[in-house]
Amino acid sequence: MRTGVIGIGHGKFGRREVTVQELAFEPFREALDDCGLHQKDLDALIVGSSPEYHRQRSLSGVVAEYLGMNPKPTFLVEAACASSSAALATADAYIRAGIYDTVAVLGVQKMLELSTPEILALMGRVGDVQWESGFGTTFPGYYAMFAHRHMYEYGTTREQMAAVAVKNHHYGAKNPNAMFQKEITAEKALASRMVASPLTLYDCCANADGAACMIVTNEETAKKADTPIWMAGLGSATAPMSVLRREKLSEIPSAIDAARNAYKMAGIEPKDVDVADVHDCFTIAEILAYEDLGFCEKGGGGKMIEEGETHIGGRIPVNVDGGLKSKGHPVGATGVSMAVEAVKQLRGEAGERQVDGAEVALMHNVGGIGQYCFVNILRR
Amino acid sequence: MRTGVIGIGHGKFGRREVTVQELAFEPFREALDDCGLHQKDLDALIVGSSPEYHRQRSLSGVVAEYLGMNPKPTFLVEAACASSSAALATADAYIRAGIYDTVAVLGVQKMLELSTPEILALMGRVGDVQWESGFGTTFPGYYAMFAHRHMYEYGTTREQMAAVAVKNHHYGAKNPNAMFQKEITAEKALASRMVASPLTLYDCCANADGAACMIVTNEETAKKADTPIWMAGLGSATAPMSVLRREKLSEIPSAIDAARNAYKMAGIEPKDVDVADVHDCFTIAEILAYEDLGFCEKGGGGKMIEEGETHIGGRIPVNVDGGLKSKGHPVGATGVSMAVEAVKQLRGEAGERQVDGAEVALMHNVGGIGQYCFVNILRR
Amino acid sequence: MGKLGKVDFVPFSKVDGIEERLKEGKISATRCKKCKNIYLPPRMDCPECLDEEMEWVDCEGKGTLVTYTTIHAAPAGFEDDAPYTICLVDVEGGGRLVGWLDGKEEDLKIGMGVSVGIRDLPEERMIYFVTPEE
Amino acid sequence: MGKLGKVDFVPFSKVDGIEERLKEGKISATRCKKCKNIYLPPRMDCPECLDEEMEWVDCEGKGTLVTYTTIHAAPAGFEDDAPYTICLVDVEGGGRLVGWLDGKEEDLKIGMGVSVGIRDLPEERMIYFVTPEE
Ligand SMILES: [Zn+2]
Ligand SMILES: [Zn+2]
Repeated sequence: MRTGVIGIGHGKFGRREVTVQELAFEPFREALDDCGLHQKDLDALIVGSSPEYHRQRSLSGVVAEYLGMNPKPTFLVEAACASSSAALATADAYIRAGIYDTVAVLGVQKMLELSTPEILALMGRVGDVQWESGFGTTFPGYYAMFAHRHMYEYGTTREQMAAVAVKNHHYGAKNPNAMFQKEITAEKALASRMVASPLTLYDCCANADGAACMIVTNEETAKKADTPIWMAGLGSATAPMSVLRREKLSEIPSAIDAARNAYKMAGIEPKDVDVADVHDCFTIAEILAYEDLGFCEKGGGGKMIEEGETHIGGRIPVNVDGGLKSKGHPVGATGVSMAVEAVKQLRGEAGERQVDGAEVALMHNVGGIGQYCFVNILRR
Repeated sequence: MRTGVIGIGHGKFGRREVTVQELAFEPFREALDDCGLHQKDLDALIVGSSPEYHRQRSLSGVVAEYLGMNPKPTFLVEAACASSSAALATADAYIRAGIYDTVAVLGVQKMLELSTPEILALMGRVGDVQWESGFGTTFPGYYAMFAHRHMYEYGTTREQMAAVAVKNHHYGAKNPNAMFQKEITAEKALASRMVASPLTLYDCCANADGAACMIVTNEETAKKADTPIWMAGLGSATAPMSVLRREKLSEIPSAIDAARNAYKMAGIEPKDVDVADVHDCFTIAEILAYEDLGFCEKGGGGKMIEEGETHIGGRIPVNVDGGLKSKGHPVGATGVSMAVEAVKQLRGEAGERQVDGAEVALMHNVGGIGQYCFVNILRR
Repeated sequence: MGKLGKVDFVPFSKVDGIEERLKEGKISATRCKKCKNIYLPPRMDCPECLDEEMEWVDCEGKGTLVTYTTIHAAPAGFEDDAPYTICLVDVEGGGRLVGWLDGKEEDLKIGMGVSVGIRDLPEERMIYFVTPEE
Repeated sequence: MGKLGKVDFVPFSKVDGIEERLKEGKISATRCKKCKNIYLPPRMDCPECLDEEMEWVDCEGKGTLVTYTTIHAAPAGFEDDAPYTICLVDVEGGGRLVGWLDGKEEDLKIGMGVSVGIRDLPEERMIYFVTPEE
């Protein structure tokens, strides 16, 4: 019993002057249109989001109402930046268990309705609040520490990191849903202001409002669709939240474990992946992802971007939708956004960003600083 | 393929001077002890909680680390006050899909680490923040409006509501995990200060810190346990979050729908229920529950409590663990707390609160003001 | 957002046209141009036909009291207002709104006719007020 | 909680004994009496044996620099401190801690020996400080 994706929708990421439920409506409508279904054809709505950013409490109830989903069941799934990948995996479980036939999975996040002081206060609580946050750790700060460690162990350079930003903005310029649709140069990236050494502004993704939606269904129903896309491998794992309890800081251990599980379930190896979306919340994160996913050997990530292996035409094109780096990172929407892009690639509908003949797509969605990772493999 | 409960743990509810992860550890340890398992025997941890109350962001990652669950998968499920019932239903789905064999479901909430202004601000955002909260609506205020409507339609009285409080404190006095272990009188309840008319202080449950845990597993593994308890019926549904969009205000429509689904799946009728835990966040809520669950006819809830039908020895004993009213209501912990009590009843381990020969137990867990309801039926 | 209510939690919404209408004293709903469904509270996306072609319609400000409560334990921002009485009103012409009572709780009877008006609050905010009819 | 760090997010914890030890200048871990595992950061529940019999042990304050970063974009409460350098240190005797650098980022080399001390901050708070060794 396989789960299939039959409908996709993706809103514009960026600063959006709408409520969170209005934001959700856009890709939901698009996804229903895409598969010709109506709310009555859906058995449940599963929302992936990080509730801390919303003034509206208990989001999925409000969103279900606004989308016209009552009295169908709903709940919210949260795993920080990987919330909607967790929601997608959960929808797959409900469908494979035969509890629901067809489920709407919605990733949504309204980040820019909080005031700057509210956002700064939230940012201050990104790590382990008992033992780390009191020292002024930040989200970029954690990845900066991973970067320093990776530079120390493998000689990775700031120029290699900048090359990730340049690549992702290059493709993002072709993605109308991206927050930043413009190319950047390595010079500009390297010269941008320091955020947390060695990471500068252009090494970091931006907060954004955004939503993406996906209609998933059981094998029987999916087979009736024109081009069903199959959820072939789903892997997930955790690592200690606290960097004080992680053995290695030059990798995301949960990504290694999640990838192993996903490859095993899909019955493939890293080399079989035709196109991938990886969690480039910071440029170093994409380099870690190459290694953690087995796209190259340990320490080879810097060289892999340098040699163009992850550009279109390279060995494994990565983040050719622009990545978090140019799309923006609306925390809870990111996982489904990755999956929507993967479906477009597998359907051959990715336009200028299309990887010819893509049959197998991989999404790598890291929650927080690696306390969660979800790796999902889709195939045509 | 049925899912079975093999291990249970329940911490002390109330004001607890510990962190949220320390709070979680207590029932987790107890549940593992209860079934003789170790973390390595578990495939995943699913946490039910309402994140707004915690300073620690992305709770399930931190809790997974503290419980020694890395690298096993984890995520958080949220449906307001029904979060951990949603988590339990989700664990059932993962197990029935064959994705996981054995899962720890943890309901946990640390409510009392916020300052009073922080809690008051949170309380102000309990409804639809766009159209209702700006008018100063509160959680008791919503149920107060349901109460006034129920009084108008069916002649329900404040004395009948007080009788719910008296009953639940009577049984709560025998529950060592309850926040308030003492009896109250109807006179005292009726004379307590007004919170939102017609509800007084004793009509309302109290915020509490608390955690409860449950180990659930597949049929094959559960059969090896001494007294496996089976998840026989799981129903869930939604209703508009906004009271401005609900047709009737003298019922919780999501509860009616969720109960129908749960009875159907379990193949039973309301009269087959031997013992029930219902969501008495306010006394009127228990009266609504009797009707919504079909324990009595529409409008008959007031009479049902008055005539002692829901006391031990009555037709369907309800909240003989003390209910939210005397246990306290640690939002995310409440659903699993109900389930743990149900398992104790079905195992015959409920001590002074035991309903003789209980074979079928029902839990009714409402999220928020009814935007969600989960009804789960367990049997021996 | 629309300056409606004493405290503002939602800085942006597609329903931002309501602010201007409130200033003109109008109690406004939206109507889907396609399916003609009326929405009060107003919304700009129709959940029936999934369309976003909406138009404003005004209500008379007459209605029926659905239920009410007097809040004694107030949330943040309302400490100085308590006790205040919240009324839910089914408005003639469709939809429901929440307003504050102008009068005494004792005079309320569920099902009675009420009229709804708009009053100014400090800081340019506005609120619906509900007055029992004779 | 234990007054450790510049900002306090956790008012209660079973590890409250750490406050007193910090005042005495001690860098403290906990050890499970049963399995002898050492925990730094300290904790009072052992995830290995699920036991809660823990005892305090003190560390020498010597360690190795694991990694570091200098924070320029500071979160709430740290605006006046930026830029400040955060160091992760593997402490001799087990465990790891986060501390602020006393010195220049340029002088840091991952893998170098460091010593860790405790300094007072305003409002009776305390913080670990990390000094590179010769
Ligand atoms: Zn319409
Ligand atoms: Zn131990």
